[in-house]
Amino acid sequence: MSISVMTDLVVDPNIRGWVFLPIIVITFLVGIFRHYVSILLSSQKKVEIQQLQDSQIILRSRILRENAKYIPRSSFNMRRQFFNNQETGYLTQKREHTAPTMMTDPNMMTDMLKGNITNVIPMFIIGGWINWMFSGFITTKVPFPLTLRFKPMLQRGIELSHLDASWVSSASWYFLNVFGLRSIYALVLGENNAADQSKQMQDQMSGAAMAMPPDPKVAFKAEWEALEIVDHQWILQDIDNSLVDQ
Amino acid sequence: MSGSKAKSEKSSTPTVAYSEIAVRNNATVVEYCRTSMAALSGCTAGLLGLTGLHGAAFYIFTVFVLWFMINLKAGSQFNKFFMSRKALLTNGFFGQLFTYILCWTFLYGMVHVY
Amino acid sequence: MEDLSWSEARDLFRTWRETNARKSNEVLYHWHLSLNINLNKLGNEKFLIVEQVCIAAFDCYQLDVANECIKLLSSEFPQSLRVKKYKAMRYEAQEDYVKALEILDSIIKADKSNSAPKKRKIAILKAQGRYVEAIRELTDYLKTFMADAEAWQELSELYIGEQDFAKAAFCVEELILHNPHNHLLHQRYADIKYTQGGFDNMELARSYYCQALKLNPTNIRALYGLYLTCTSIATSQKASAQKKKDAIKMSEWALTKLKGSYKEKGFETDLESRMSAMAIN
Amino acid sequence: MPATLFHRFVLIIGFLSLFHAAYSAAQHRSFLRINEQTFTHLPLDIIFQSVGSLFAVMYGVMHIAGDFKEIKASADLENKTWETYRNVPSFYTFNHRGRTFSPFYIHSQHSDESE
Repeated sequence: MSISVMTDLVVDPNIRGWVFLPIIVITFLVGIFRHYVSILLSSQKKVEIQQLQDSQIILRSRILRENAKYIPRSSFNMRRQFFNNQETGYLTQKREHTAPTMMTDPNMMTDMLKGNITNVIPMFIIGGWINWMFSGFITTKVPFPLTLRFKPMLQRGIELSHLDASWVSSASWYFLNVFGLRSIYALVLGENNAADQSKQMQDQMSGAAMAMPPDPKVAFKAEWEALEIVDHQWILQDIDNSLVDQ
Repeated sequence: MSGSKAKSEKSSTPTVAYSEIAVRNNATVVEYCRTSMAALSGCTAGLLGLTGLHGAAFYIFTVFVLWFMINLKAGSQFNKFFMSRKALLTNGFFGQLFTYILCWTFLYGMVHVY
Repeated sequence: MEDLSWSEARDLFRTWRETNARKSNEVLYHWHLSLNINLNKLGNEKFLIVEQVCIAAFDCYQLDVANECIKLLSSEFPQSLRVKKYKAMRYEAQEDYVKALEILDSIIKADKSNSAPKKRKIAILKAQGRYVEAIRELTDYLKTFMADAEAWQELSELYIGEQDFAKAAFCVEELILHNPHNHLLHQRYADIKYTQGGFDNMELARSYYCQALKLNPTNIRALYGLYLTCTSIATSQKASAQKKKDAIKMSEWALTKLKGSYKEKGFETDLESRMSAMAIN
Repeated sequence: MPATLFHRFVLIIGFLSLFHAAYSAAQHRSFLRINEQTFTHLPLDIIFQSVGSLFAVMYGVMHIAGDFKEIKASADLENKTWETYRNVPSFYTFNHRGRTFSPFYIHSQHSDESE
């Protein structure tokens, strides 16, 4: 690397071929690879029937709240009674067992582990490897002026106090890529990619397994409250006149 | 939940109901165009060797061009597909800035630094 | 049926899948004609189309086609429970319900939260004509899968078959909650209420016919319904004089609309006499 | 209007042209550096080529991205009838009367009777 302190820095073109380009290619390919590994590792989430029921009831009660105005008052009251009745209502019932916490549920542990394996660990390993392999290079220059505050962010691994802040070191170039390529992945992988399709086929359509509330009691309480204060207004009250007027 | 967005739109305009699937489909299409536009215009900006404010101006220019192209694609029945033109322009203004900067830096580095 | 190229057929199949159209014969026709040969060009949709054809083959009792589809699916997804369901459905088509139930039970055992085999079991009860049991099973199913609009829909149909209109109306209310902008559901609800009869139900029916018309002004059935409910309210003894007057006004409005839409299509008919033949007293 | 071969062609040509412009620009820069001239701006042909190919690629992408769907909820419902709406594939039963039209079905029934 030949650094001559002129008005502009002249960087050896070999850095382009052997540092700058490899970093972006490696980051990109690792991202693609990680995507497919996470597909391979992702397990069919076993949904407890109780959890499923809870999520469905919350969904239904929310729909009831939102669209209550389309059904007659008596029908609405009937449904609210079912959900909120003091003794037998679904949302007010007593549950003896609590939701499985992080420590007691082995499934959650493995899921977390898998998430770590596919997301965090490769980033560190590849990051460390790149830091070791391509350390100390100036790779590029951002095409806009930056204040000195950005120096530690963009020039990780280079300690040159007189260097302009818009130069980027190899390690920082890697991190820029990690964050910047995210939307490119979405472009390459997210659009109707075959992997997702076949996954859908295999996941056996396990109903509408929505986002499970972590603790049904809290969610039920909130839902109960929200449903309790709904003021039912039937919007079809005056529909016949408005229709004829049209 | 994914449905909440469309629902809130429904409540604000009670007379017109929007199909959630179609709204989401259109949003994905626009997002796809936006990301590719940001990446490509970033590449072009780097290629042209734009620096500083010129690059920012080029970004704004391409955002407007994209908006114009979407208008062209939607054609005369614009309201059939989108709620408002203005929201389409303003919503994703800065969303893809990072992609743009990365591509800009990348091609600028490739072409002009070495 | 006209002959389509494979890409046109694929698009047609997609719309049929999305609209739930039961065009089994047509599906099989196009399958044999064009899609069968171009299977590998279909890309992502390949197996969705194979599934569609498989069901169509059951529907038309062409079990050799169905077997072919199942073979394709199970070679691609050997462990999939979803494919196993199709094997069960083959036995269903052969009316070998014992074997079908065996397979379905094994699927449920493997995955308790899987809704599809439970629905198939209910369909088997329906096929055997055991409607009361089917209703019982379906209500049981709905206790868990409360937000399943398809199941509510099916339950309402079953209740109507048993002439339990109040419960059918409840199911349709549930559907309206799920999909409040669908004019068909409002019309259906009004149909049920009209069939139930009685002054209050008539008024409800009228409101819902109005809503259906508001959502889709071309819904002729709702227009007919509106006319019938209004005349029935106008002749009812319970209605106040003001209500009767309103109802007569509305029925006239509906009638002119109806006549207008018939005229648009170029039909000239004696609508009033037909209407009076349809009305229930 | 769905994506056609033409759009893909435009996309690929645009990409190649963009790449070519980038390569030319890099060559231009190294040429200047060897001759120790200062860089003021790129040659006009490279500028036009790159901007033109950007628009070409975008034109291709716009069409390949997919079509817009009508967002009015009633749009797809207006032409639907209750018969298709009530049709639920999960609850199909197959022992309907239409089955007797299948040649295979009659055959199997005969064999049932002969047993």
